[in-house]
Amino acid sequence: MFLVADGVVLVVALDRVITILLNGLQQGAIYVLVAIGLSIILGTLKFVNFAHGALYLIGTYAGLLVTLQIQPTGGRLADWGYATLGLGWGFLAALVIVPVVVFVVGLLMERFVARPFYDRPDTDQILLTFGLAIVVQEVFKILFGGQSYNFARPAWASGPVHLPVVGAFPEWRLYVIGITAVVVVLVYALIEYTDFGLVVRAGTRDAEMVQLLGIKLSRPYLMVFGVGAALAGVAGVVGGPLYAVNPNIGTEVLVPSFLVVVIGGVGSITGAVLGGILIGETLAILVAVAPQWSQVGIYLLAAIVLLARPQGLLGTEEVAP
Amino acid sequence: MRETVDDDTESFTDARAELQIHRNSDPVNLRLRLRYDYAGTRQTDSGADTSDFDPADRTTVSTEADFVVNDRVVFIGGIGLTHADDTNGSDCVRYSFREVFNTTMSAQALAPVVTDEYGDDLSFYQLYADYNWGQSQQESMNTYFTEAGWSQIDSVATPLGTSDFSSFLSQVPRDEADVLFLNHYGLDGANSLSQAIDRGLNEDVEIVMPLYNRPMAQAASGAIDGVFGTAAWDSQIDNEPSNQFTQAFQDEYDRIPSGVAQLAYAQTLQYAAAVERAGTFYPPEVIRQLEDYEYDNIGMGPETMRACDHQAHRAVPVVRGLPEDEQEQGQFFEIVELTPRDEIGYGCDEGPAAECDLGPYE
Amino acid sequence: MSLLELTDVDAFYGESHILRDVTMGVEEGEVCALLGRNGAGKTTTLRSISGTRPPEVRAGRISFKGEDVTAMAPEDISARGISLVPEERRIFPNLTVAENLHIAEVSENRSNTVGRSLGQVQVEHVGMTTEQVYEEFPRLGERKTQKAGTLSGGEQQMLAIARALKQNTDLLLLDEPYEGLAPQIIADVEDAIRRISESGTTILLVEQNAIAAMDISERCYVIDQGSIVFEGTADELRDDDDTRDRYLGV
Amino acid sequence: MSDEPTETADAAEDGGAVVERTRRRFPSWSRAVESEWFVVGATTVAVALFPWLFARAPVVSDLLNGYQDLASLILIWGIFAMGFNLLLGYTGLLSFGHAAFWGGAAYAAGLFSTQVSSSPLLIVAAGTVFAALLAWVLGFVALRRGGIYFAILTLAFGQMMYYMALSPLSGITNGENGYTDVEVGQLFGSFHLRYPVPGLDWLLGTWQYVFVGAITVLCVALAYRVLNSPYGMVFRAIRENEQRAEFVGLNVWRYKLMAFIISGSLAGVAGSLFTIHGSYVPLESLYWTTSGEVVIMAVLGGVGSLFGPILGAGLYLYVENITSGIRELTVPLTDVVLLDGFGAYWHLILGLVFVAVIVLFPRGIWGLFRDVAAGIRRLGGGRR
Repeated sequence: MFLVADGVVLVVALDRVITILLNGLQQGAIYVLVAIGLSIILGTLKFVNFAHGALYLIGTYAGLLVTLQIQPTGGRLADWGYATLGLGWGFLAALVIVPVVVFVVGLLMERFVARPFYDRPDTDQILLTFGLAIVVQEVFKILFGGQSYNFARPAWASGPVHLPVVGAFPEWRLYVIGITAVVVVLVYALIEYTDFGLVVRAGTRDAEMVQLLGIKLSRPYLMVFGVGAALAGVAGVVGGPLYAVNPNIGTEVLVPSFLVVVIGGVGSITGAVLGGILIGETLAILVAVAPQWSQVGIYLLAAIVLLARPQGLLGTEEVAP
Repeated sequence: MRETVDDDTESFTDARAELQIHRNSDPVNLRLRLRYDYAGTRQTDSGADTSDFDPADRTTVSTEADFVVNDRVVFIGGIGLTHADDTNGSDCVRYSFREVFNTTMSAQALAPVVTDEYGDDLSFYQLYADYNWGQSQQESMNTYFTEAGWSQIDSVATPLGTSDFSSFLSQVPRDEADVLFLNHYGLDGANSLSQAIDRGLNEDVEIVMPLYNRPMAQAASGAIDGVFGTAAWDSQIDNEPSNQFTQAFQDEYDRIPSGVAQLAYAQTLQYAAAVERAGTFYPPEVIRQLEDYEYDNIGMGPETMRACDHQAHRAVPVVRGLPEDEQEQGQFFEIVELTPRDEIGYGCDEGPAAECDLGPYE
Repeated sequence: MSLLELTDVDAFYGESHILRDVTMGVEEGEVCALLGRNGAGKTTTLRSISGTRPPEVRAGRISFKGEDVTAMAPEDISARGISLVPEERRIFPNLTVAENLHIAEVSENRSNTVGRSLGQVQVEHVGMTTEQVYEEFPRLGERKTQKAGTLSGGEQQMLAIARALKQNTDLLLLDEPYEGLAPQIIADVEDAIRRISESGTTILLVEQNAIAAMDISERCYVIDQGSIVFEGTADELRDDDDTRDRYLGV
Repeated sequence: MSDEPTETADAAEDGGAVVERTRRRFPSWSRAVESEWFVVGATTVAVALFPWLFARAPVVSDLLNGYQDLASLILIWGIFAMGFNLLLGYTGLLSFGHAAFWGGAAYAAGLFSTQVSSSPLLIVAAGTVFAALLAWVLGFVALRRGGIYFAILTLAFGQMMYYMALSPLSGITNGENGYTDVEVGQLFGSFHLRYPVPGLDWLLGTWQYVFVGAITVLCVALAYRVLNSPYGMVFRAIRENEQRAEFVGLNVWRYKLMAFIISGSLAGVAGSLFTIHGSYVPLESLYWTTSGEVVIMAVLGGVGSLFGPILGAGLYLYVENITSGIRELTVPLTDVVLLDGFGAYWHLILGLVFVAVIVLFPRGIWGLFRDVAAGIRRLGGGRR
């Protein structure tokens, strides 16, 4: 294998390449989960949700509290006497419960935040959800403190697994890739093969025409928002154990996820998957080749794609708001 | 005392001097202020409750030196949370004092304990955060462990802003290296250590975190089990001032103080005491009172705030992470050794101090 | 009682007053044409009837089968049996032909997660089945797995009409169905409209192409600057040179 | 909304009607109030009185608990917010990357101060020129898209600059420590910025405040003139209805680019002053949260008005620096504690107020004041 960096040809062992690609895939996976929701909400509802990262944040903390028991030392909860908090039901429970919880949060958000703003200019939507994101982040900071919590990986998936060629690889990261793949396939099937998905896809293109066909859009819109939110919740649960958990993770995941959406194309699930993998791999490869440029690289990638193909790689011009 | 202050409008254009601590974890909440309201002479009003302050990750304030020079505000000891050598070496300034130990001292304290534990003639591999402190720390580790007979395989920089270290960790030659030094601080350290364990690196190599702090330990949780490092202060240090502070803090805030909380309070008192000795807030006088001052009241044993480089020479606690089930609120380490100050440090003409030129008093 | 009645309808786009006192009716079973120049208010009339916003109907009343539908949402009006084949067809290019047709059934599929009960509305007759559509428009049957965006203009028009017919349509609103089509395709579309009419569906046809419209319709209205300026049979309009000349340019 | 059919509305005529209406709304007295001299004069007086009222006046300053340094900082951020608002408030373009101009200028100013000249005026000039050029380049690229894409493109460029300064360019920028080698010389070679103004220090404080204040007044005058020039009319026309502006033959893109450059330049003025003020350039000045902060300030104060954003900047910094220091919220004049640890809530409170402003008062607090003032005037008129 050859990689070219700064004009120098490097000979890289196969196992290194595969490890890098796996790392990229795993990092991209979280962005994919967050970006799909962001993308279908933006594509279908034409609603710009800067608070989507807050849903990830809610998902992670909810996952933490369902899975483990924590000692919230820094925040108000501790002052109010909650020395220990959490259900400690384990990870699988979280994987089931959290998406439902965040789904409900998404429904409430659609009803009380998004819906009154559908007719407002998108700058107003950005401002509103940006403000909301700050509020949610601060509420978590006040309740749980600004410090980081450890979201332990489930015992059955912590530590390394020994793969052929690659060698030791963190087992949890394989689960992240696997769970993401399953969820993406489920969402894809929901959108491609159900009447709900049909209405969503049609509504993405021409909402008025869908209504003229006798279909009331408020309920599918509600569902889209709920599903998008639930996906952010799933991302929060599976992504939580990867990094230390603190109130800033929501905004940290939001910005790259927006890049994924615009790279892949608004409203396109396959676009979000492609965009997420591209960003993840770009990060992983640059880290291996030119680490200083890794963060600059993803923004550069997004800017180039946006300028060369404004509707995104798999997006269509008409959908772009 | 009020008069002296008013005469000094040149350095204090207002009734408050602001000391700023920059934290990277949260650029919006950039500033934490410790206000010295000198209408009430020694009242220390911590603008934002310092006890709540957890320097969540890389807390570097080598920049404070420049505030200091321009604002003519005395920056004292612990306010400089950075442990980098340069701060009291080539970047030292008359107006800044540092209580915390630097990377040279933490490497000096670690080397005997760690080599004693893991054996002689081992080879080590380093990852370090690519900024002032990280560079300084990895240099010090290399110097003192090489001196102790170990050999370095490689030392790799990780750029700031990295939260996923998997690509770097996958490059660690687990068959060749015996020990891995993770020169990451705070949240970065929590992430890199957890990810290293998750990758199973601890099956093949011993991991050392040269510098611990509490938020890092809290976020890394079980991952710190058995991992050696140094810490600025810990409530388990058993001496009169430490116990007194721990008790007072617990009475007020109902929790065990972190190293940073201790530092903030101890340094505020140091400053206040220096002002009292000087009888003025006029910085050059306060500075003269602080220089070469001997004290033994902040819980780290006898200390000297050296005049030649404004670096406190003091003991360094070497700690080892506790397993998760033994960790309690505020207790994450066992203290392996409190390396006394005469076993570490350097003369005014050696090491970082040799590069220090403090500049004028006024 | 006419099937569809507009009484003194005034419609606005923002501050712009578009329709002024429009009164017209469509009788059950007929093909009625609404003619006028570009910008005369034809499409605004159809949008007002179908309930899409804008325009905003600020005065007057629109009733269908005797029921006031003026303030209703488009999906509710559609559920009552009015289907629109809009200008420029507006088929869903990202869906296949079969999906474009299927979506017209979704609203009636009550077990569907997104479907809803039609409530008080009586569904008197169901729309065409997909098989009937393919029988009627064999070209669509041949292309049913193709994305609708890849169809030709004429095929897209057929698809738009077929989609409307799959609803329980009592009144079909056709907005400029001939626009942009080649002459022989226009004949095909005309043919289709005749057959639909013969099957008992009432049609309101909006056209700029007065000659073609007069061929197919029984009664005509002419609209100009938002007001109805002529009402009569197609023959009467054919004889009224003055009106044709002033308002239609033919 | 832009759904109005072109067939009915003649754009040129409509534009004329707006002017007509505006003229009629202001009688001659109001027109005098709105005149440039009045605005500049009033701004000068306000800027001159501000630090005294805020930090030294009896009673008022005790209530406000303000201090001199914060007064300069408020003006600096006020310029930034005002510049930002020229874009959002007058052309409707929401940039989430204005940190690039603020921080970019701050770094340029800092580097200039060590490499070329430490004269405060030249430092500001250098930072501003850099920001203007940067705005020209970024605007050229980002303005190809509108709405959400514009917001994300500007965000992406801003972040790109942040990470450039953090890592690849750390040799120049000093990476995460921020740029520390700033050297600020004396104003016109004779006034040390840290020194009090002889005889007027009770009013103005230091030369630095005079410097910042004078530039603030200049920026207000500039912004006022731009907004009341044909350019300003076009900006507003673009905000109201871009298609219509295009329809009457305006090169909308070029006007947008001009607005972007003016906006970026003002952000550059502010960023350079920030460097002088702190003698330091924090890396965070390029981070996207800085862009977010200026968005909050402008919206809070009131987009679409000249002074709203300055008010917003003041409010934001006040809450951030003063309110955040309050440990206990008490019932006024008593010791009854309503909320312990009140200061920790400052960011949440700002967030909530921000959301409330967007939902309830899209014209911001300044707009609210004006509405209230108009209401009172109307009441007064009614009684007469």
